[in-house]
Amino acid sequence: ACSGGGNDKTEGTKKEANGKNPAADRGNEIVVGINSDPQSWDPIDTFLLDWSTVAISVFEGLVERDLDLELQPGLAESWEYLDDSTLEFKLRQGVVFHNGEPFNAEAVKFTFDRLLGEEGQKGPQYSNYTSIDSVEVKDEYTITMKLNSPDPVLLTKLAGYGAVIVPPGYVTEVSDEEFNDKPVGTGPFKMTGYKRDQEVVLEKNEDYWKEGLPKLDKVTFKIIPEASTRLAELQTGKIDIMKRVEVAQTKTVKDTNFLKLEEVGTPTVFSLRFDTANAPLDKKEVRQAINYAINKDEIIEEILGGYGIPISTYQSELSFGNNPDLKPYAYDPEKAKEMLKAAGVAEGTELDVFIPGNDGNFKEITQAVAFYLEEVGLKMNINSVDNTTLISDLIPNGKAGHMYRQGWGGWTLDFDNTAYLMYHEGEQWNPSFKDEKVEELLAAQRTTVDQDERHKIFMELTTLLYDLAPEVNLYQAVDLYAVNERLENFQPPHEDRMRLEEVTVK
Amino acid sequence: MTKLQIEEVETRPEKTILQRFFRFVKKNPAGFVGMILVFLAVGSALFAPWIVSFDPSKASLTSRLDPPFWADPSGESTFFLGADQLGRDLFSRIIYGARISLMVGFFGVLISLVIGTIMGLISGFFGKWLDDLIMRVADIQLAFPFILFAIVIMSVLGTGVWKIIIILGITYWVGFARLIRGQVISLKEQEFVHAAKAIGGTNFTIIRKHILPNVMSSILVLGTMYIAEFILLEASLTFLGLGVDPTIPSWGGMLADSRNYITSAWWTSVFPGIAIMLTVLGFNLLGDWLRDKYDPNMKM
Amino acid sequence: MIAYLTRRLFHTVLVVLAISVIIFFSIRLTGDPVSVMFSAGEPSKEAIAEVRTALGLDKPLYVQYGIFLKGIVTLDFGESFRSGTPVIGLIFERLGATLVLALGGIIVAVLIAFPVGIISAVKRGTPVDFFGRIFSLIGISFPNFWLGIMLILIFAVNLKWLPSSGFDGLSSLILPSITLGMILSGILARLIRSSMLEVMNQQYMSTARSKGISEWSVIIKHGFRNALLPTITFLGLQFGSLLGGTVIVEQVFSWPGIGRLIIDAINQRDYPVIQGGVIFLAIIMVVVNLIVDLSYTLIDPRIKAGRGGKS
Amino acid sequence: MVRTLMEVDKLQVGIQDDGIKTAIVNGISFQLNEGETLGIVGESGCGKSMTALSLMGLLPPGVEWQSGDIHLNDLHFKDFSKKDWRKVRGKKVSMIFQEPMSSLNPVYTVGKQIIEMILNHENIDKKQARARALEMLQLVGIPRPEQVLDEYPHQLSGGMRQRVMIAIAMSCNPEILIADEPTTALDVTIQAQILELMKKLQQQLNMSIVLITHDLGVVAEMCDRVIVMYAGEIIEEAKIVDLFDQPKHPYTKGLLASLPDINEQQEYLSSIPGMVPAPGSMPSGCRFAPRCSMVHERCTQSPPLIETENKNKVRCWLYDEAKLEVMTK
Amino acid sequence: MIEREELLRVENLKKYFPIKGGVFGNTTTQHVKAVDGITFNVKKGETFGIVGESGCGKSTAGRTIMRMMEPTEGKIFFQGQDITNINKDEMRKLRKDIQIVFQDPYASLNPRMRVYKIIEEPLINFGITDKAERHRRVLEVADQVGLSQAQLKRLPHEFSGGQRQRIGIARALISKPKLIIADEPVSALDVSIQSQVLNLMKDLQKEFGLTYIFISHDLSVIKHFCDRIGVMYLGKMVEVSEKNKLYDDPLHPYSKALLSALPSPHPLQKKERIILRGDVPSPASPPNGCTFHPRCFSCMEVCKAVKPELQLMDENHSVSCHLYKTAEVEYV
Ligand SMILES: Nc1ncnc2c1ncn2[C@@H]1O[C@H](COP(=O)(O)OP(=O)(O)OP(=O)(O)O)[C@@H](O)[C@H]1O
Ligand SMILES: Nc1ncnc2c1ncn2[C@@H]1O[C@H](COP(=O)(O)OP(=O)(O)OP(=O)(O)O)[C@@H](O)[C@H]1O
Ligand SMILES: [Mg+2]
Ligand SMILES: [Mg+2]
Ligand code: NI
Repeated sequence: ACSGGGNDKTEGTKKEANGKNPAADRGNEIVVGINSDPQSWDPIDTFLLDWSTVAISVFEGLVERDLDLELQPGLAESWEYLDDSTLEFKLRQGVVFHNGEPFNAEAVKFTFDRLLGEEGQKGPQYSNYTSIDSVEVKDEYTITMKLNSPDPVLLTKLAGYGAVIVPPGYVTEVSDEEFNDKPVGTGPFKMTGYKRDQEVVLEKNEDYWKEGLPKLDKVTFKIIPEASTRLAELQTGKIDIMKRVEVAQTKTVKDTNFLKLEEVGTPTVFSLRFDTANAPLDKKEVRQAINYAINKDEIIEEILGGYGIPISTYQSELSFGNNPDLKPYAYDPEKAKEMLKAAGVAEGTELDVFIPGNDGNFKEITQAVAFYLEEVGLKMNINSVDNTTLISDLIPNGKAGHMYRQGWGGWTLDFDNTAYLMYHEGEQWNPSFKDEKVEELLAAQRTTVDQDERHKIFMELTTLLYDLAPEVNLYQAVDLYAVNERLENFQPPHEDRMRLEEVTVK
Repeated sequence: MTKLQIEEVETRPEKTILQRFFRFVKKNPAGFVGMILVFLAVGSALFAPWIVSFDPSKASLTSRLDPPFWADPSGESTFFLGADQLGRDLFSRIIYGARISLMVGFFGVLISLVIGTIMGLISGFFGKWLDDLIMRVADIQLAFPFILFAIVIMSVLGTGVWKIIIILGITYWVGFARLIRGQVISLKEQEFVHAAKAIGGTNFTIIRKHILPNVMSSILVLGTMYIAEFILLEASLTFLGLGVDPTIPSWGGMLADSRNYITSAWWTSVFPGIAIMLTVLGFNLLGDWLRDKYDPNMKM
Repeated sequence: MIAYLTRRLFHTVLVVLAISVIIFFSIRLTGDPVSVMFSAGEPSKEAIAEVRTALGLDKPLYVQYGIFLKGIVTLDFGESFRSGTPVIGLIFERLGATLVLALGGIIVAVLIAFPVGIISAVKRGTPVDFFGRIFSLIGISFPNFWLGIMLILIFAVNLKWLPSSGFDGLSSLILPSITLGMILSGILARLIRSSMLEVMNQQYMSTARSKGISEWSVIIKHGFRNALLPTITFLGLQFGSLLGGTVIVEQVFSWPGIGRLIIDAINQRDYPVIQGGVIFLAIIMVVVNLIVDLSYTLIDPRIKAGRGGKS
Repeated sequence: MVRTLMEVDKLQVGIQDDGIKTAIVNGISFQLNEGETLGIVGESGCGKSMTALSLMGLLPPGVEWQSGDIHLNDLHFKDFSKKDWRKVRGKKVSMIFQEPMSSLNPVYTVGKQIIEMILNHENIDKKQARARALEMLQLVGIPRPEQVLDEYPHQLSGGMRQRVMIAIAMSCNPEILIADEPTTALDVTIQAQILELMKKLQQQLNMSIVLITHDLGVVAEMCDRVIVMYAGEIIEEAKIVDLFDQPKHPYTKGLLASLPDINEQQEYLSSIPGMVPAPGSMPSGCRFAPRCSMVHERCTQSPPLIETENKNKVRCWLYDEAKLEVMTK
Repeated sequence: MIEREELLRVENLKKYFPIKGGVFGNTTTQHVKAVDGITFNVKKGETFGIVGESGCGKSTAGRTIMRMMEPTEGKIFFQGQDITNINKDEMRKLRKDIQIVFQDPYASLNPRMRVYKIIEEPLINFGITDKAERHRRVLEVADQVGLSQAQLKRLPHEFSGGQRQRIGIARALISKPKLIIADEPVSALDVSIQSQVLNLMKDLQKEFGLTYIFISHDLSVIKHFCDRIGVMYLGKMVEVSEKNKLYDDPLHPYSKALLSALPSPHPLQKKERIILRGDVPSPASPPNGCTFHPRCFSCMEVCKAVKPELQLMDENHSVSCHLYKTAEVEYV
């Protein structure tokens, strides 16, 4: 597994000796506490990580990513490029949907027709798959996928949310609406109950194609938005796994004898991005100076309790295109001061920062950043605003001040996703950054499927971006899960997709 | 027969200020407690720099979440009430926090009071379609979700303490308007208002000289209670992520931001909680006392 | 009566219409639902445009508003952008939970406030009054989220008496009801106290005493009965706004109420749900107001014109 | 020989503030005989209502019974517990209040309020109580009593309400009826009706009435004996005819003189200058002295209640035997 | 008797209040006929008394005359000028000449205004901007009504009822009005205080030649104070007469009952009472015919159906009753 990176500030935690495990007699079923309800289970409607937490147990795609993010055959046993724009898949045989419908080439074709058709266009998934022109049935268990342009990350995308296979008979029979609430897939668990904003009940799929799996009889996901409440539920044994443990809560988890803390690095990275249209941030030197001024290690160490990983560019170490040779800007306030002075930035220059008000952790981080910047003579005004307004209005329209928080995962685990969206001129989340060379490299990596070639381009691109410093890259997020000791074989997922088929209870 | 001047004697001797004060305390212990609490809060806000020696925004990540010195077994902590999640002195933040909290309370109430009073006076005094109109606007205001209203205003005007004050002020005028409207409706039928008309007073003079002074006490009462409510609302807004700039110490912000530390570093939320509680309690008790004082039924 | 109802109905229509306009345009000022949908995706400008078309957001505003208006009349607010479910269904799903919580809160408030308010008034100026009032004020002295979390820590985590969240069974209702009820009870107790004080000064109280009936009988039968009227008005109005949801309590206790539905919708800029929810609530508020007004005049045998200015 | 029904003995009622006692009713004593109507007159604020309320044990909060006693037959009100009071109220002593508009509870029907009283004191069931209530309404001359029984107070006129109050007060055959300004709020013609009714009922049921008023006309009409109160004290007590024919106290004289006389044309009315002193600031000595036209040295001391002819009493030095000496000096 | 100049004339004055009917008080189904067609005149320097039971419309009449309420019908002439329809601002200025003293000395003074301000206010309203001038006149009028300078600094609640009524009178007097409508100015006062206030008003009348409309329900006070008297019953004038005539020989049965209901001033002077039956009917649904007929002791058949008109019996005495209907009476 990949590294988490946390370490304990309070080593040698004392656990309550007499704490009895309150969940001990729940039997062969578990309860998971998650923080939000995606509202719709239809894969083409969603882009929420929380969807995948549950839906990974219900749906499967042709290709899947295992817990270590390696691409694996899923419902397709194998695939090959017939040419640059044709891909052929051999499908797994003997798989049935939860409702008894057989899985076959028709189902795959139906799935993609739906995704790329009228219904799919209403949702956000459609745009990820526009490089697919059509899907054709070759025989019952073979399909070919025609592409209208080469797509180097297509296979990764096929492991994405929108490309999971849905049962054609069921979907046509029940309306689209009902499918939202009562999804049917081929996964290890079938959904037998869903109360919106309360709970989702999954039961073992007896006919699952992986031998002997799943091990659990039943999994219930409870939706508990408030972290404190989630922790309370965990402490009282009402849930076995708690998603999204806050750093502040880790001590309590570690102090409770029947709980263990699991940490895992995620693809999501957090940055304070610069709006380069605003002076003095139009100067590369100023941006670099700010990078030097901030002690990212201390932030990770102190505020995140060590649960964060330093990054050098706007991507995680999990991402294809990450450049391990680049080291994060060092903490050097003296140098920062000099550079600012050289760039003619006056002492006490004010910078507006926009952050979402509902992210408690980041609020603390921003305050620390403000503190560091003050040391080099910059004054930061922190505006905490409604998150939705920030991402859907302020950032796209360049109204987010000098700097704003952005977290980004790059769901394809390929730097293309991040880099293109963030640095290509005119993209939604790139209000002002523009660099000819960057544009060139971005275009170049999209025209080839040769991964080595692309890797080279990315190395060049990252070096360039590192120097241009369009943001302060703060850290790669580490997800924290708290788990009841009675669970075995639970491995925290890198990207929220909680795989539960191997999990057993003591 | 001799005319005799008989003196009217005061059987009750004149009281000194101190005696009067003790009498007040004895008769209104709740009001007195309220006053003390409000004085404390207002005092902290006004004299914060003289009360504390620490800089409330001085962060020091190494002393992050240090417990209060008297509760620190290792004896390293130097903080009176401990340090917060950025290693800032909790005590000085609480003292300075009184500023934002009271500012939100005071100015928020001022805005809603002014709007509400004007609306209530117009609505109650002139009645008819104006009344209908204003009361319908009030209905609209009430039916419109507060949070949504806050988000709309903030996305149009931006964020900050003053925006919060404006939002609270605009939302809560309805309370004042309704209260005052009701009172004006009954005041308007009072003989002295008729009298004011009979001696040739215009509507404006009647409202200004005769109506307004007589609703002032209720306004004051509701005002003190709203101050308390606004202090809490600022906390709730922060909880929902719509609060003030996190570097500025505010009780609501401290409480909302420290809620995850309740079990691991209790002082971060307990002390701001107590500060809010005492102040809110103080304003409420003060309001209650004013209400009793001004309630005409309580007069002997 | 008929004329009155027609007038009220007319006002209701006006209020709903005004709210529909405000809500419609103001949410469109605060960001864009499609960008939010793509917040973790690959939002090319074309893709966004396509989704916008699919959702009908490319139509001219007045057309969109017309559709919304028609929806109000037919009680069909369209489908949620996010879940694709009809909005009205989403609302009705929550109605039960919201009603239960509102009722629970009111019951707790009544249980606390009635005795405290009455005793405070009867024992005005005594230590009983003092502590009674402080007790009733405690509920409104804490931010509600803090109160909720504290209750969870005490009663769920430490004492393990009650569940900390969820919506199943009576036991899960207790803590959120207490949180809500504590807040309400502060205001309610104060209201009862002052209306009781007012009533206690009335001549008919002396009349009742002069009959030689017991003091408590005088206080409850004659005093409280009269003090109840403003109390009921208040509770009615409060019930109306409780239905609007108490977002924070719902969030802390994972309660599937309407408040959370709307706040989630607001966060996602799910226009149909926001619009539908707010209009639905507005209608409920107005209807509850109407019922309160009606019941007030019915409960009070003195049918006085021009009454009810006080709320 | 007339039987004395009730005796008030040096009753002092007042307020206490910061340990300082202030008397509102200052040591008054009088007797009430069987079947008689005793009037209490005096200016507003002189303590008439407080006296009446003490007889019922209904002093308002803050006002306390400071000393003295009241005897009713062999009962001593002074050491009554709450429970003892409840047995007396309504059964032995009943009261009608000044304000007919607000004396009845607006949320209960008239019938319910009468029945409540009856059930409380008599050992009968609801049906009988209702019949009794109906009887009472007939007795006080309410038209269509069956309906009125189920009506709410606000549906009745002031005169009818006052009759209902009388019906309530009389429903348990009390020995004493205290009427605190029963007609002040009513019109002349209605007042005449109510006074007539009270007289009739008194004869039928043989009760004693304590009638409190500031209207000397009403007193002349109704009473056998009158007590004149001034600033918490009794200043004169007299048979009715004596009071009107030979008022003794300067205050009583002034009071009678300031009434406009319907039979005579006067240019100006005579009036008593000044006003009643407040309970907190009583003049030392005679309390009327500051307003009195006959004031002299002696008045700096409090005059005692001096008995004159016909067992009448007056509190004025002018009627003291020793007076002449002082004046001649 | 000297023939005096007419100051005020009221013709067929009506004031109806809509009743908020229905359960919820908002549908106008009926009207309270508070004042239902009254006619009388007031001469300069005299005191015209209006007497009647509570709710018969006395105050409403008084207030309608000075247009504090708009009349429903009828005409009001003041000094020969028709003031029924002059606009609000002109009327406001005219109030300088017509003033009112209210019944309730407790409610008619703003509890939060100092006495000086209360008395001064009319001057400000009527446009006297010179502060010194105002000061002089306030002191002058305060002296006239017997308020000391020190008392002017106090608030109304620090005064007794009689003193408050003086404040009210001072306020009415300061604009030097020609007509003062005194709406039960002594009803709330004790007998001994009542005589103080009545004497004061009489003094002022002599000094300034004031004209009063004196409203009261107390017949002995009215008799003492007034020159001519109108008896009102349920919104109508049932009898208008010179004082002595009315008291010596009341014509209308209601006037008779009213006079007999007066408690006798002496215990031995028991007199024959006319006890009326029943209660005052509601002015919202007055009985048909003569409105007094249900309570009348000499009710005739005609009274139940036909409304009597006010007819002149002799000079200075008119009555509205079928008992006196003769062929030769002329209608007013
Ligand atoms: N609750 C009270 N507390 C203190 N003082 C009171 C209280 N009630 C009345 N008083 C005072 O007691 C005195 C006597 O009042 P009381 O009501 O007996 O007068 P009254 O003679 O009945 O007058 P009225 O004719 O106005 O009814 C008054 O001066 C009054 O101010
Ligand atoms: N503003 C009003 N709206 C409705 N009805 C009114 C209004 N003012 C007075 N009335 C009604 O008009 C009638 C006459 O009232 P008015 O006050 O003139 O009587 P009054 O003779 O002055 O009685 P009182 O002696 O009690 O002062 C009453 O029935 C009253 O209820
Ligand atoms: Mg009294
Ligand atoms: Mg009147
Ligand atoms: Ni790994």
